[in-house]
Amino acid sequence: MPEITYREALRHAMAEEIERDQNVVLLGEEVAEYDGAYKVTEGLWKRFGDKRVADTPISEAAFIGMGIGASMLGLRPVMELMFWSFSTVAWDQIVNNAGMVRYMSGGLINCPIVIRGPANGGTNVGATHSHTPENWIANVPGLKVVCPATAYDAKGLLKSAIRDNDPVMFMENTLLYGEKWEVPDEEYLIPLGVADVKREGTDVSLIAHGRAALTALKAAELLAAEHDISAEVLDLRSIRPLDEDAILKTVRKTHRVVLIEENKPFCGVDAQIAAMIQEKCFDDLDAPVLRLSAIDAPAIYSPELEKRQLPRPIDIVAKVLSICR
Amino acid sequence: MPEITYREALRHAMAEEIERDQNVVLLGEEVAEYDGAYKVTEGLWKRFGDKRVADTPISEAAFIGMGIGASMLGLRPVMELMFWSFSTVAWDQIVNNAGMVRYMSGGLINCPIVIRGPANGGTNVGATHSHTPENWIANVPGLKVVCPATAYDAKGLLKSAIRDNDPVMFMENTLLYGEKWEVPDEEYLIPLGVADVKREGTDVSLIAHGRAALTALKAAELLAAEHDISAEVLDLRSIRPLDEDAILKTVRKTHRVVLIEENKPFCGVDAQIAAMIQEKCFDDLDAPVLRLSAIDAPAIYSPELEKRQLPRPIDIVAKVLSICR
Amino acid sequence: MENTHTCEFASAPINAGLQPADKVLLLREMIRIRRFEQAALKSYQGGKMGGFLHLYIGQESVAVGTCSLMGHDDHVITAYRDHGHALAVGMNMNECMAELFGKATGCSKGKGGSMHFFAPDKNYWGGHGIVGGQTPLGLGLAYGVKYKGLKGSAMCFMGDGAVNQGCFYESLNMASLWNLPVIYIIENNGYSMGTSLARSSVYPSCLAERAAGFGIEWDTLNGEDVYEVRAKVQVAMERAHNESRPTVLEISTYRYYGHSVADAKHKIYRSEDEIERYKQLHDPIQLFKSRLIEEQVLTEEQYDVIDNAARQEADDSVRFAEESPIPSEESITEDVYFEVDRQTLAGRTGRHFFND
Amino acid sequence: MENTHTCEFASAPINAGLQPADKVLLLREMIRIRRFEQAALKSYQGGKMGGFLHLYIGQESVAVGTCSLMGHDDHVITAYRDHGHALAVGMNMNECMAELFGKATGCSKGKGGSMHFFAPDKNYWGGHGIVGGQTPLGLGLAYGVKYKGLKGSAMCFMGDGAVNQGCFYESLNMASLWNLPVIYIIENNGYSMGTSLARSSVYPSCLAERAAGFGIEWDTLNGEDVYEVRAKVQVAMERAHNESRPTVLEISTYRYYGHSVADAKHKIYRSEDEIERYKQLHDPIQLFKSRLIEEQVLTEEQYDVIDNAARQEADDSVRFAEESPIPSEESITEDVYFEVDRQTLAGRTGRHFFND
Ligand SMILES: Cc1ncc(C[n+]2csc(CCOP(=O)(O)OP(=O)(O)O)c2C)c(N)n1
Ligand SMILES: Cc1ncc(C[n+]2csc(CCOP(=O)(O)OP(=O)(O)O)c2C)c(N)n1
Ligand SMILES: [Mg+2]
Ligand SMILES: [Mg+2]
Repeated sequence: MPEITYREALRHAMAEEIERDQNVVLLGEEVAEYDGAYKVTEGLWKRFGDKRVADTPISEAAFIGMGIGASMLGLRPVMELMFWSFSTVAWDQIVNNAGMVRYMSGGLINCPIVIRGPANGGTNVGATHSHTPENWIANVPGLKVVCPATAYDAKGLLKSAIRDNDPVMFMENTLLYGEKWEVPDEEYLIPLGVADVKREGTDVSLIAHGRAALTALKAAELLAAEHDISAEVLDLRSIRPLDEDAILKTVRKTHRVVLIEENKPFCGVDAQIAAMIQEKCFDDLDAPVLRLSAIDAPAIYSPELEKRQLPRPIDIVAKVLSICR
Repeated sequence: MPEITYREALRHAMAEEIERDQNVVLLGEEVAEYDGAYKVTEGLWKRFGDKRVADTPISEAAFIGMGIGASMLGLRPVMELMFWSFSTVAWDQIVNNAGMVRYMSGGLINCPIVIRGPANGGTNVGATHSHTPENWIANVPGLKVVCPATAYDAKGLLKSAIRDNDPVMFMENTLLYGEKWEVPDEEYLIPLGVADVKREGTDVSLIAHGRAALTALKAAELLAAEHDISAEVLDLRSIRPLDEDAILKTVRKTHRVVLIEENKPFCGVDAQIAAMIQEKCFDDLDAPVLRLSAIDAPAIYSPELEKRQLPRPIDIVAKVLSICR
Repeated sequence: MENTHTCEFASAPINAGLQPADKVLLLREMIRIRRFEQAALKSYQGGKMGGFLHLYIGQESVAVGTCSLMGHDDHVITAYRDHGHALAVGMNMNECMAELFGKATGCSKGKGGSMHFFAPDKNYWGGHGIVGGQTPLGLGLAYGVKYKGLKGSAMCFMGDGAVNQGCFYESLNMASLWNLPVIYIIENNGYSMGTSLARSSVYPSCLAERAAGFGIEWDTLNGEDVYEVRAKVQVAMERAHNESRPTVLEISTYRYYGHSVADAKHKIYRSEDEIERYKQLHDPIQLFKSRLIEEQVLTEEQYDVIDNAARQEADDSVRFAEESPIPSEESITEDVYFEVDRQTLAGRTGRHFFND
Repeated sequence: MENTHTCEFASAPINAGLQPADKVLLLREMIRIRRFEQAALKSYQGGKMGGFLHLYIGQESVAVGTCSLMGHDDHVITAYRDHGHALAVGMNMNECMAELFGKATGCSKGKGGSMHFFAPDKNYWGGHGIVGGQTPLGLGLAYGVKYKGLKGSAMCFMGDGAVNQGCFYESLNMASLWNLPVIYIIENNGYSMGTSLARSSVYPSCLAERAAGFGIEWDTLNGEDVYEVRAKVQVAMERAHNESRPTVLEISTYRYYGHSVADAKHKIYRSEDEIERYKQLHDPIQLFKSRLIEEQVLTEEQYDVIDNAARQEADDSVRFAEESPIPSEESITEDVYFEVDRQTLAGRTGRHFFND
């Protein structure tokens, strides 16, 4: 299978969906003539023209709201936030309009919109540019959240997100844009709500999403090589809907769990997962569910320290060793 | 002790702090000449004048940001959001400015601001007006969150919040404004970060915050009267800082826990508490930590159903019975 | 605000073409809104509904005048004071009243309440509770109409207080930059809750003039005259249809009741005299009634028949609402996700709700 | 944009009063900014720092001209392109360069980076990364100054792209309504990232004119001439000091480098010719240098001395930054909460951090 980057995978997903459905339109800052701040949309404006790919002013509240309004009329806007961090200035539109208009209209109105962009720390862009709001979003019934970790997942999930008839918040990672994975040439879809066992194991379950899933894979290698511990790595892929069955399955298999995420700990996604596991697998657990999150402070700029702030493979190993001995 | 309403308790706290510190100023929509949409600030404008109590236009982003800017210069603005739900249009100001400027300036700048207002469902004002964002806020290191359940707590906590040198998000409840509790005439403060055992018990711990703490008290009465179960009720009062010791103490006393909150379940505050309890009290628990949250949908308008959507005493009783028999 | 009455709005082409029956219909729609809301108020006071009730009484000519101009691809969106627009686009009283009562037969199945009426089949997109929040959505409706290659428009209504929400200006810039057929209609009733216009906003000659900073045409009009509303909004609508250009209109109007029914102070922040003056001299229904009698297309007797019918219809809608069932408990988690409601493959994959 | 050069800005009172040494100082400050940033660029390219680096080169006259007017109670706040303002208010190169290197000796202890320089002791409030986010904060500084009864102002800088963030208009309305001494200074360098002004905004004669819709005085000025900057900003500052009224100023200027150092396309979305033309004909340092030589307050030799000193200072700051320690691991959770850092009773009560 050919290897392509995460960035290309996203681009291919969008190109295919633009071709497939005339209601798909890409909107955002610098997505067209500039080819995207992170070059995710490179070439799409040239290829599909002004109507299908357009640059917006720096007016997130207006253009995200505009996309939502257009989606109510049946368009399928795929909106780029240059960073998900900038969702703070369109928060009302995302939560109250995309999240609630279907409910408040008794099901009369849908918002088949996708809002996508990077949501990650680790690139030394400071606290205001490093938000990972998947937990905030997933708190809102009415919204869906997806956090792909690989190029393969990114493509299959984005295509599903675009075809989904509910609003999907799609969170990417600038650190992964340039990474390569095998991605088939043929079309494929990955449904929302299906987690992926990225590595089988028997002694402990490492559950993660987004880039943390890759960190977990590295930790699993270290655990195997250095500690003879067989770790299973479950990548959630989508946060809401959530593949609870897959979580319960791996927990019931290994009886020990470490949850890893790059978000801040308080009320992070892993708080939800831990709460759920202890409730549903109370008698299956041989140890408490442990969590590893970013160090609980705003994202620090200093490059060396920001690396330290996010979960590293050795931090995961330490957590695992504390419950597997 | 005299009984006063939750509303009056808040008002007295503000009046006392305005008198005490010339840097305290109240700002918000309709807080001055109109006496407050919910009459919390009634009479304060008349008493203290334009300088200390002022009405703003409907510009939450600007006036919350203005308050933050002014707090950087040493003022202590107490800002009213008519509803905490409207924080969605000032989300950037709250999260990125109040939440991060101290950190990003390496500790050079403080934001001694209080943002207060009601954050609750249950009044049939629809999904967009019924947000309870304490979990979103508490996710942000740099912010503090307080959710008082009684008039006594409201007064003591608000005074501490105003004197605190960090940004404190103070979440009230319109359903409680008219309720009365005993409140001493003498000045008192309640520190942030200290939970309150609102009822002692031995069989099960009901942990809650805000109005849910009162629901838990009612449930505790039912449990005692009808099921001979002695429930301890712990009211968190402040979410961040969190009184973890008090939580661990009650859990180690009763070995059974039901967490109650009026927020939506996914990544709610109780997800965090449950995750924490199972980690730290793994061997103390005789049953899984159970959670009772609002029914997982946007707040419904229909008055009868909205009552059903929020946790009721009988729902708590049912949860308790499922782990205590 | 300047009030140019230089041209006689009744003879503007859009009004000159009206048949007597059409004119009476305009009056009838205004009366229906008023009677509907009076019935709602009575029910609210009788404890039949919860939450807020923002009455439109006094402003009826605006919704009726503007919505009477709508063609197949003209859309409407407004704020929480939304009953008038709902009836004006053709929603029926039963579904509206039932919504206020929180009943399953309500237009939003009892889920939205007073602030959240919707009828996409009538190009009516709500009913939005967050002040100013509808302004980017209105932009999106206009964008959608244009994207689809249709000759249409989006009328986005807002209050005089809503102009101080920033997303409105972001929307103005985008509407102008992208040539979108949106018409922002500021219903200036002089107050945002208890705050008079002068205490909330600074502006050159009027609020609408702020549009000039974004290269957008603007105008002001007197809302008490439904002919004027139609004549001037028609200009904006043609600009939208033919040039795909936005407009900002400011319509002066007045609400007789408080901000919401809970507004106990509305006779304190404004004088009773002021309210009386509006009722006596500027009531859009009375003015149009007189006008139609003058034009000899209406008699007092006909007026009474219409009025009685509207009262009856409103009373019937109250009965309908009362007799309607409340939504089922299971319905609380319906209408959250399309895919779940339809039980599509997507809706059946993964967990969507998280109680227990 | 119209450029009125009718009056000779050099002879405006604020400039006429300058001593030769003051004038040379203005030039020196501009040179220092440029040399600092050139050194920073080199270090960035050498992999010494992370994240973004937004260079101010080409715009130096704006920060230097404006900040040279600051008195005891005049404050400054800006966006992420903040190095120029930082040096102009008197921050030293060492603390600034060390911040870029993420070192503990940086002005923000390595926590803020390029976009987040602060020096409250010099009335400099940052350094803000969210476009437009500084505009309500600037309002708050002005409010604070006024609340305290001081004769001061807040200068809030922003880009030509930032004018399309809604909170700016909310701030304008409040500034006008409350008579706050804030001066919004749009540094119009013609582009927001890769988007030219014409592709992002519609406006009547200029962006600043949007202020008219809020009853606010506005003006445009040519940023290449530091005399003009000082003369026209002084007018706004006096308005702030004496009338407590806001102003919006639009200063035309140009950045020579890309939006940030990562902007590989900046010679595609604008022509090399355009960049060259600015460098040749509109460079604020070259223009002011010539001017001062013409005025006979500077010689080429003196210029070289100043320039060499600035280079040296910049090189020294690189060395300082290189030799400085990175912050300790424990420092990650410092500077989050005041009360915790000071270990007050409040800071010792309850749990504030939630790892493990
Ligand atoms: C963002 C936001 N802030 C505050 C409110 C509370 N609120 C509801 S209506 C209103 C007044 C709006 O006045 P105006 O825009 O003039 O409309 P009118 O009520 O006169 O129709 C306020 C402050 C809200 N719903 N949303
Ligand atoms: C709310 C928000 N949206 C987008 C960005 C990304 N961004 C950073 S700078 C910038 C361009 C700003 O241009 P302008 O205001 O003209 O300032 P200049 O860079 O020219 O100084 C953009 C889009 C951001 N930081 N914040
Ligand atoms: Mg109004
Ligand atoms: Mg610019």
